[in-house]
Amino acid sequence: MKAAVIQFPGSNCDMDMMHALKDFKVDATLVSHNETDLSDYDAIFLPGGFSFGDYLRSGAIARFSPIMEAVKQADEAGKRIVGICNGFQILTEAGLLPGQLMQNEHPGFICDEVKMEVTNPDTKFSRDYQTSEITLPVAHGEGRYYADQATIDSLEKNHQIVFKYQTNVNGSTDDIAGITNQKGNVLGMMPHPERAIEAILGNTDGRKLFESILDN
Amino acid sequence: MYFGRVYVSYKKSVLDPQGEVIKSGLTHMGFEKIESVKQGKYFEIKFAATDMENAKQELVKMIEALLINANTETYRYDLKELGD
Amino acid sequence: MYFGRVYVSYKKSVLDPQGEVIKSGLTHMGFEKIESVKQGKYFEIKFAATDMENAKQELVKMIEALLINANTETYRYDLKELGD
Amino acid sequence: MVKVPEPMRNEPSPEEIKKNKVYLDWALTTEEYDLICDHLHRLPNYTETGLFAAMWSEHCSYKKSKPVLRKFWSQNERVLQGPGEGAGVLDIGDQQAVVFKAESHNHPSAVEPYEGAATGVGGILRDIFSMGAQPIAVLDSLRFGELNNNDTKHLVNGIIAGIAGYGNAIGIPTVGGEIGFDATYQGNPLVNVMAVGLLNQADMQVGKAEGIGNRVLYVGAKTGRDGIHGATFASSDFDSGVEKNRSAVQVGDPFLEKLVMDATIKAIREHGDAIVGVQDMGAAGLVSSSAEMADEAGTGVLLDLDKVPQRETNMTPYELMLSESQERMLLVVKANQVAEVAKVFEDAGLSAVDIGEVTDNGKYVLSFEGQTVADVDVNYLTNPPKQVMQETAPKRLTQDATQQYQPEMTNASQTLTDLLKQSTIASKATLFRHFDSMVRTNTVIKPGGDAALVRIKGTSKALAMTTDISGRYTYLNPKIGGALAVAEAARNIVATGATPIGITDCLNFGDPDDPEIYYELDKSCEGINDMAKVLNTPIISGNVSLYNETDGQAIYPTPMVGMVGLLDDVEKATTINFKNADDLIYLVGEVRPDFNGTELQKMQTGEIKGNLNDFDKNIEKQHQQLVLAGIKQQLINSAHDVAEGGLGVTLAEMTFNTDFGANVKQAHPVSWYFAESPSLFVVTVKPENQTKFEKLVGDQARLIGKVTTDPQLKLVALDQDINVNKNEIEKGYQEAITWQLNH
Ligand SMILES: Nc1ncnc2c1ncn2[C@@H]1O[C@H](COP(=O)(O)OP(=O)(O)O)[C@@H](O)[C@H]1O
Ligand SMILES: [Mg+2]
Repeated sequence: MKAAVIQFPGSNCDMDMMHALKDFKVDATLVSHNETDLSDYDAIFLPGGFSFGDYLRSGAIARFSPIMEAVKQADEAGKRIVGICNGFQILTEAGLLPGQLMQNEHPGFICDEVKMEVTNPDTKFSRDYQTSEITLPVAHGEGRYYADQATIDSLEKNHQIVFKYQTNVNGSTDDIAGITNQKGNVLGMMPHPERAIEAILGNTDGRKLFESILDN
Repeated sequence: MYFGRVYVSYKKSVLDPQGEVIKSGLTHMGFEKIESVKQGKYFEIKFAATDMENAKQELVKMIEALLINANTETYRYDLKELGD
Repeated sequence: MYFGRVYVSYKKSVLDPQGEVIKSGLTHMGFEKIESVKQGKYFEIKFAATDMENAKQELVKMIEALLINANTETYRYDLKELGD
Repeated sequence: MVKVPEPMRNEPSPEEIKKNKVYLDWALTTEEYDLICDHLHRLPNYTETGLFAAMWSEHCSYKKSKPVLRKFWSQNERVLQGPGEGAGVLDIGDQQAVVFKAESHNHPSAVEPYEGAATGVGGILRDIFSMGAQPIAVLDSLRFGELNNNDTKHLVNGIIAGIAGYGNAIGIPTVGGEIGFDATYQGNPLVNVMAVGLLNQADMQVGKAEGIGNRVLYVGAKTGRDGIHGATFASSDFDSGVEKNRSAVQVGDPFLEKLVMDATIKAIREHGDAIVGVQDMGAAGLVSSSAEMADEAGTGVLLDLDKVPQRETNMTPYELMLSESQERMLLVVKANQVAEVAKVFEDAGLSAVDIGEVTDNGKYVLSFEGQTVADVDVNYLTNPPKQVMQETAPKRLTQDATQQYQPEMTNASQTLTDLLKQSTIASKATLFRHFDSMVRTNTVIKPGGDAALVRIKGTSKALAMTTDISGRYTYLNPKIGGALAVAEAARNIVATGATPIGITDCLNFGDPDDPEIYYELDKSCEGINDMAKVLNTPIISGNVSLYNETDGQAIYPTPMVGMVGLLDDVEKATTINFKNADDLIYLVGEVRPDFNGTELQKMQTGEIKGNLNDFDKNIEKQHQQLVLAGIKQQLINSAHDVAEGGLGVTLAEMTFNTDFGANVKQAHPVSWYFAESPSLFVVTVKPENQTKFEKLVGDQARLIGKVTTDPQLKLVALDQDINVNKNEIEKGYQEAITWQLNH
């Protein structure tokens, strides 16, 4: 599998994502936000960080980067697209995923390990999870998932909610931590699976996510 | 040159945690008669346009394209022409 | 009930990194005639007061005590009485 | 008669400066001003007077602290760069080096907590990457007044948010630090930030303006009127309520700094041959960075101020030179390679502007709108006259150390429960939870351990790092207290399994012109130095923050020690928590009745009093080496040093975040569980390793108890036992800070 990790100005988990993908022997390349072509890649990763400083709203300015047209085309082609943290924020701002990530219910950045539930173990991103309870790191100040009730209902109905917090650390609607689009090829999640793949760092619950993606 | 002032606030149904924090801060400080506090964003934009009508259109475009997220936010603005 | 709207912006010589980034964002999007963008804060406060004069005093007190950072920010406000 | 450039029209003339003593407002003394006039054989103009005021400030020149700093030991086999540069550099093998330094942002944070702390992080990171190193971690050492005060709460919230706001956004993990509370810091909070970087030795840069004709490149943010005279501002006492200090606050932009950081490191890695010198613009921005680089190389420099990127209109040379706008760097680049270096920055959307050149005449010359607005000797500008400082021992130091505080022990279980809720001891997790401690995916031991541990990708190695302050001890005895700060830092490093390799420091003191304060400064540094030599941890960088006084009242003499350690095999790292039931608990070293300056004395009497018992530095070192050996041989599976709150608190903390309790027995009075004696560790050992471990340690460690499945902490003593439910005390420990912040 050939993967692209998009680098926006202010991305800061780009190298962490590269490190994780390499750990899974993925042929991964850093791609600048100024590029316009992603046709060479099978999967696209939008990493965490503070693109454009997260000024205005997180993800708001990044979504106008030249690369985002190519990301849309990748979506139309049904390629797997994964947005982690800031990547999730960009995907919602760009309309590739419904809803919006807003300031945490108790304002302030939180960095912690949080218990969550794999609510849909049948997606391209979660199918290798054997247990439904996992723990993943979170690190964000604007992670409160918000959407209107109709959207939430349709997410539920279509089984688009992949992860839910067991302890709702940021006040997300319906405890939502990660969702897919309706087609199931785009994933956005606030927790950081790329921080949870090595025993030496104390958590390996992110591994199954990468294994699911690789498992064709 | 035109000068636009844009006021962005959350839609009514959207939780504004910062507003809540400020309200409780003010209440703690002894301002007890507060019913509600909402925090929004405020922008001042100076830009060139051919005339007032054009300036208005440009400003609204900027607002709707970037400054707000229509899912959760609404806006007002005022606009005036600046002397040279 | 009184309704105050408070507009807070950076003092002139204080760096506004957000405004700079928004400006360059808008410019990249094709809005090329922008001279400057400043981002500030906007508050809507509903509160009770005995009369307009008292409301004004209270609002200014709230602003100066909590809403602004006097080191870096200035403000304007408008205030009106709400019908019941 | 030359025409005065428009922006300078209202500046006082040289004569007016002399007559009205304008320089006094900038903290330049009349004697210093007169010396400058003599040296120049004329009166300095407004710009020049400003340059001298800034460069001769304590903050830039260390003129008052230098006699003390000069005594620091800073050489051993690892040192590649000692004090005098952006940061110190130590060899860690494999052609790699660790780079670190600490910096204080006390005064700016007192005035403007969020931005003060944020720009403190930004500033220390620039020191690290100006050396060519990739920053890998930030630590913060904070001191506040008592937490029951509303101003303190405001400062705590603002400062924590500021550190988080900058560090999280730029993507360097904040992995450790410490936070303490004492009334002495009420008007003068301390914000000391340490940053650590990793360097390929081939990329090492220094701040030197060498090579006549080479160009001076300005990179990063535009210059505005931020923090004009921040440097001299940081060197004068606070009068509470003086509003005019307020204009000196700068706003940070971590987004821009990330771009500057990445581009600077890239330029150094890819065009190292073209880059002669790199320096960040910190205190007294443009003048300090350019003059210091020229002085370092023995050259002169000519700057064309019209080329300096400006954020505001009508800025004067004075403002341009002294502005402390953040996120700016100065590079000296070979004349024929400017374009290739500039391109790296341009590709990142930044501008790199050629603003001047290196000259051979040793002069510092500024041109502005076609005129020369300053012309002084570089060497004179950067080297203020030597100062002779007076020192006298404060009276309180003459007390006899054998007079130790006698604690009250009516209910020792309650005492332990209460101690764990003291703001200085209680868990700071609700505060450091705001810091991204994991970004870059290297953090093996996160905040909450004795020291943080950050692995180095591509090797089996890891770096341990910690900051420690022993303000109460240095107050009671500067020399012993200084040594204790180093010893404690080293114990924290050792508890993770790493070997201490070097030190940075921040010296936070009052007004150095007070002979008693100078004495405290001198003696604390002596203590730091003595201990550093014994531990083979050279002092390779640091920072001085003087005038920490409010209304004439100085803070405790408070040196902060930042230490880095090296662990060869990251798999062998240890942490503080108990690992298995039935593991054997050993105490390395012996408890003494040391009660002066303890958390117990503070809690029971509300104050700190008496003198300190001395300690044997060689025994300290032996104990550390024993623990290291035990960890290396994998005999020790958890380790924790004994610090604030004594053995009782140490044992309690080892049960936290586990399901275990402990049974411990000591043949001493119960109060000794709260003595803060030096050179102690608690370690645990699996029963099957008992013989091996005891052979290793001989009589330097004693079996004192056992880890239990029962979540109960039982500490037996001669006169009274402590018996508490560990879940209950843990709850108090975890929740105390949140509770105090909200009440
Ligand atoms: N207390 C100290 N101990 C050791 N070195 C120090 C101390 N204070 C300052 N230094 C060294 O003096 C030099 C100048 O420090 P500083 O002015 O803080 O640097 P910068 O202006 O780059 O922030 C640095 O190399 C620093 O490491
Ligand atoms: Mg420096």
